Amino acid sequence: MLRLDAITVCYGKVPALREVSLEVHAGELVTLIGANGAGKTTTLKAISGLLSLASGSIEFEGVPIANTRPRDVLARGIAHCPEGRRVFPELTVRENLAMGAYLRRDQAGIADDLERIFAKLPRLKERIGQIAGTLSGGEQQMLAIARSLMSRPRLMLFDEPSLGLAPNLVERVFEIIAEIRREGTTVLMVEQNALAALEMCDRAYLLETGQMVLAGAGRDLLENPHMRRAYLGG
Amino acid sequence: MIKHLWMTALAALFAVATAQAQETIKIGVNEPLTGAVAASGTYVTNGARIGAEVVNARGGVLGKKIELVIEDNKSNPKEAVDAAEKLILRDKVPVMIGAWSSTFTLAVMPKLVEYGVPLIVETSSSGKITVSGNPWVFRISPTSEMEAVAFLEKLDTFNPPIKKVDFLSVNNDFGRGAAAEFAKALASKGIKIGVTETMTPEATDLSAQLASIKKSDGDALFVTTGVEQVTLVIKQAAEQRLTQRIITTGGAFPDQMIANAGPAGMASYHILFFSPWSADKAKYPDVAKVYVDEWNKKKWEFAGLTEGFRGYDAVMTAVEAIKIAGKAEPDAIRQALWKTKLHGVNGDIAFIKQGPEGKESGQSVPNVYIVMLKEGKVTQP
Amino acid sequence: MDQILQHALNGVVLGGTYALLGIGLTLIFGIMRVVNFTHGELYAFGAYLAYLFVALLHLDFFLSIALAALAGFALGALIELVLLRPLRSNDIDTVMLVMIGAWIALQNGEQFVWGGVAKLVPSPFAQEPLVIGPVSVAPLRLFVLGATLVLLVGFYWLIDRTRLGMAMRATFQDRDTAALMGIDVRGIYTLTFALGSALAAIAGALLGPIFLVNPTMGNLVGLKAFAIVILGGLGNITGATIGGFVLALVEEFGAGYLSSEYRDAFGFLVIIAVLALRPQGFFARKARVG
Amino acid sequence: MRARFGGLLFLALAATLPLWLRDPYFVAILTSTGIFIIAAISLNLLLGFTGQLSLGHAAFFGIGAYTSALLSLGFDVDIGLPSPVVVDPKPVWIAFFGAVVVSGLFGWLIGKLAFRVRGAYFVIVTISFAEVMRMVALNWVDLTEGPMALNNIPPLSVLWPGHGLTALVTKSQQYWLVLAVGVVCYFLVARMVRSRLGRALIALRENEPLARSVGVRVTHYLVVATVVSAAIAGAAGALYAHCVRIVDPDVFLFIYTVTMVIMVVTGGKGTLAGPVVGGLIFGLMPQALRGTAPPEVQWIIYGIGIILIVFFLPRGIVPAFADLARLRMPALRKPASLVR
Repeated sequence: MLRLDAITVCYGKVPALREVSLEVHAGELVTLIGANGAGKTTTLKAISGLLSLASGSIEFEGVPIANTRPRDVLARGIAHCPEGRRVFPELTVRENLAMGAYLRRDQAGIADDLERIFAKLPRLKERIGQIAGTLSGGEQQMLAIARSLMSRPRLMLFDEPSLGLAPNLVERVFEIIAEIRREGTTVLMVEQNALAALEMCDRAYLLETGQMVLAGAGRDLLENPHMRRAYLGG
Repeated sequence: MIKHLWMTALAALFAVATAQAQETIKIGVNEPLTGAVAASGTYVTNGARIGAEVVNARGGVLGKKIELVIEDNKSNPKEAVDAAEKLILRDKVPVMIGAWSSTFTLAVMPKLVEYGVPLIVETSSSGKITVSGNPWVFRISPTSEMEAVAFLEKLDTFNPPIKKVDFLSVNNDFGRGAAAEFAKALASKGIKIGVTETMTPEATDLSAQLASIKKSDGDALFVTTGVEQVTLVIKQAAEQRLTQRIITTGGAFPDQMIANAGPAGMASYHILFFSPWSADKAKYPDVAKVYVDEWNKKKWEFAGLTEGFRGYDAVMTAVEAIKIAGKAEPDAIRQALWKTKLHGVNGDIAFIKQGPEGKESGQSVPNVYIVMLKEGKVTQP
Repeated sequence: MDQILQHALNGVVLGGTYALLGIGLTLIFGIMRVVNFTHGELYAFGAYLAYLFVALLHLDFFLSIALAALAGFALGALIELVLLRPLRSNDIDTVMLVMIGAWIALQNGEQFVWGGVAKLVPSPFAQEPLVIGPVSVAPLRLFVLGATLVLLVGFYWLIDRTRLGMAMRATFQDRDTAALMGIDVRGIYTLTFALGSALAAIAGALLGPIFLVNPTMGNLVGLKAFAIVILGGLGNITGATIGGFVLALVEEFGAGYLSSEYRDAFGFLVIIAVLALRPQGFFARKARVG
Repeated sequence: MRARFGGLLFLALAATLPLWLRDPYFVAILTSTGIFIIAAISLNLLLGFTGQLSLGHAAFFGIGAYTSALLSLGFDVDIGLPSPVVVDPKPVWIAFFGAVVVSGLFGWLIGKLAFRVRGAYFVIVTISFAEVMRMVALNWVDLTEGPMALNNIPPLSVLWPGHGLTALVTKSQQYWLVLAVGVVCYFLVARMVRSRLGRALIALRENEPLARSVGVRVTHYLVVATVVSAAIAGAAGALYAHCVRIVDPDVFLFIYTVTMVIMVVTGGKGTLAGPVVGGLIFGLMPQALRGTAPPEVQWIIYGIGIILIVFFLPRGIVPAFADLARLRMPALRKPASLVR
């Protein structure tokens, strides 16, 4: 479905990613793990068009999408739920959700999706008129996820969805992501919480200082000695 | 690399300054052609252009044609100094005309002494210009004091008579000077002085000043500023139902009000140094006619005539002095200016001595006209 | 008392147009982070177009104002596309310098086309002032006040209630995330600049007939628009609206009761005071659009 | 090494210029350009090395001009004290240094006030400050003569062996004076930039939070830089007062600040040579354009010139040429001394 072939991304003259390749098949839940600054977020930004490539190619369903604008990537069916609960703090919950469906014109479909999301996340419905910046951290993360879903993506990119959340909320977020995947949306997730991510994913990739060092099924990586030593606390 | 740029800059400058053969007599013109007071400076420059054309059509002076070297002082005193230095050092003009505003003229004056070149001052009204002991300055425009004194003779044209006056002035030499001199002159005739308000030259909304003036029980308001603000004052005074008669000083005339008249019954009075509506009533109508005809031939704005004559008269004065001097050299022209007497558009031009002895400046005593503007019509009462 | 009412009325009429100018600038400032030195020139541009349409082409007065606004929109879009879009990745000073260059070129372009002589835009309204109790006001000024109020309400509606307004607010708050939502951020920039320019042009077209039109008319107005933006807080539209009225009233009463000479200084003194006491502006909860 | 040689050659050329270039007009415009180059050097200290864009720099220039003019002319002003403040005319050099000190004090004041805000707010505070100064100069007529301007300001003088105290009135004398002050300011800024203070300033420009976290006293350093910058601008203003010999409120005009900013940014902000190169170009360009086109067209060319330089050399002329030189001459990979 998604295929990154030896992509290199630079900030100024400094390469942040060097020849990274990665693949996500339809229906999979793939995670990308690595330490702070390893290039995980950069990878997602390159996919969604926020960053341009120095070299390499990205294909989505056989169509090259590297170096296109974010709105075109989104229009093809890739939604990117950014790191750090980036809701629009001064818009209401309703407006935030509407922003998620910005490219869609089918009012009826939007209304249906809104109902389904509210069924899943009733808290958001209660706070529909509230300014997003006044929501709690967990609620903001739910809103950010819900907002991404509003574009009806076929592939969802999650960037550190558990970052800064209380443990019970982390669990809830992962549940929701698993549910999204069960309902047929392919997921590529970046996580620092390697243990949880590896447990829930089909396949995983490990990034270190801008380079792909390991790839394999989640279970296999859990057993990998380097992985255990460096990321799973022995 | 730096050297390279340096040389390029030098080359550019030399290219511009290709010296011309000495077959013409140059007169420097230092006027604001861009910036805040560009409009008036352009009028005066146009008047000077006509003057040069008229002189050249009559065969020039000393057998040579006149050439105006026109420099823009960008409505800024520092640029006025730069322009003067350029005219003196680069173009080697033996006499200059300028520099419109008193501030620009005052800025240029030390340079006259430094290089020894006479300046014919065509517009500036500050008293300081001719009393500071600068023997290179010859002014054909009136000081505010002269204008005020001349105005006193026209007092009976106002009916009912003026009993108490208020002032609204632009807060520079021109405005403040006029307010002070008119107050002094009018007080000497027993007329009472009410409020004095000022405004910055760039101010457009004068409602606050007018509201304060409205409180006064004066029967005439003297307004001294450029033509644009004069127009604004008259329009806004009508809006606020000011009861005072408006009298403007300094030669500004709101020509835009002719096509776009104010409310019915409203009249304003304007002290002018030349009235193109009644050129036949000028002191030397034949002189005025030549100037007006040439101006109209060029299809320039009629309104510009009220200021353009300054440039015309200044060029004529310079030419007359060159003729008397018999040569186009600065000091000879300076000495000749003291002997110069001619009929100008405004009236007689001849210089009297002002300022400290031994270093006197020249000052001509110009004529003053009053016109009335009412419902888009101009009359000379 | 009469005086107070008269000053207040004058201040409110002027304040409306200040608000239009301030909103346009704060929008550009807030969304694009561009210190826009051409704002005052767009104001002069609008005024000159009003003169062109009304006095030279004898078009309908109201139509002329609308056309001036449209032309301002187009010129703004052009400036954005030609000058700002290619410089998107440069720092604020570099972009600012380009805007200064554009400002100088535009202002002198106006003088080149129109000459330095001020123009008067004729208005279809009666010259006789309306007298309402103790105060008097020209019908033209009342029209200007009405028009600015309608524009202000319309603008609030645009920002608050429309999809486009929402996209603009979203872009202001988080550019990257807005892009991820499918917003054409570059398009929003062009539109923002064009819209802000249109507001400046319409302010010029409305004030042109009240005052006079000349090439340097934009200078002081441009500086005042900055003052209003700071007073209201960066990117804060409500702040800019209130700031516009506050500045006009401060000037009007300051000139009326303290010193008319310092009229134009009051605004700047207020800014220094505001920034000394409350660096984020009077009305800013947080910098925001909307 | 080579750049240093270029610098020396430039200096030698500049110092001997009135001797071999017998064109007093050109010397005159170089003098007035030189004054603005000094002001641009001072602005560069703030804009280039701390990244703070002061758009009110003409205020310090104007304060310097007025202070020096007023001290050398003397004044008598009533400020509501029991007796009016009377200052007798002071020798010109005392007036000159007085101007430097007073401008520096204002720099301290503005630094303290304005560095509570950054970025766009700082820009506006500085613009407002200059406008207020202009209004004060315009309206405090008792002190400043308002729009009537202070004139007949005495020229600066030097103690010339054998001649006693000599007033510097000729074009060449003024040129050398400006050049001398300019060179002193240039090396002062160069020394500052290479000192501990300079490194702190650059750290600050590059990454303020980081600089803060490693203990750089941010506000303190910014204020010091502003004081020095304002003092140099004040010196330029004082030179202006004694060379042009008239000071009016227009010295506070925004266009003067703009001129300085243009000189710095087009030349290359944050480089020592930048303001000099940018200053020469944009100081001489208006003079070179004189007479080539109608005045407003000259301005249009000037405006478009700024835009083109920014478009094609966004970092400024000096860095662009330095890159070029390094590309051509691999031996010069190390930053050239004049440029860094």
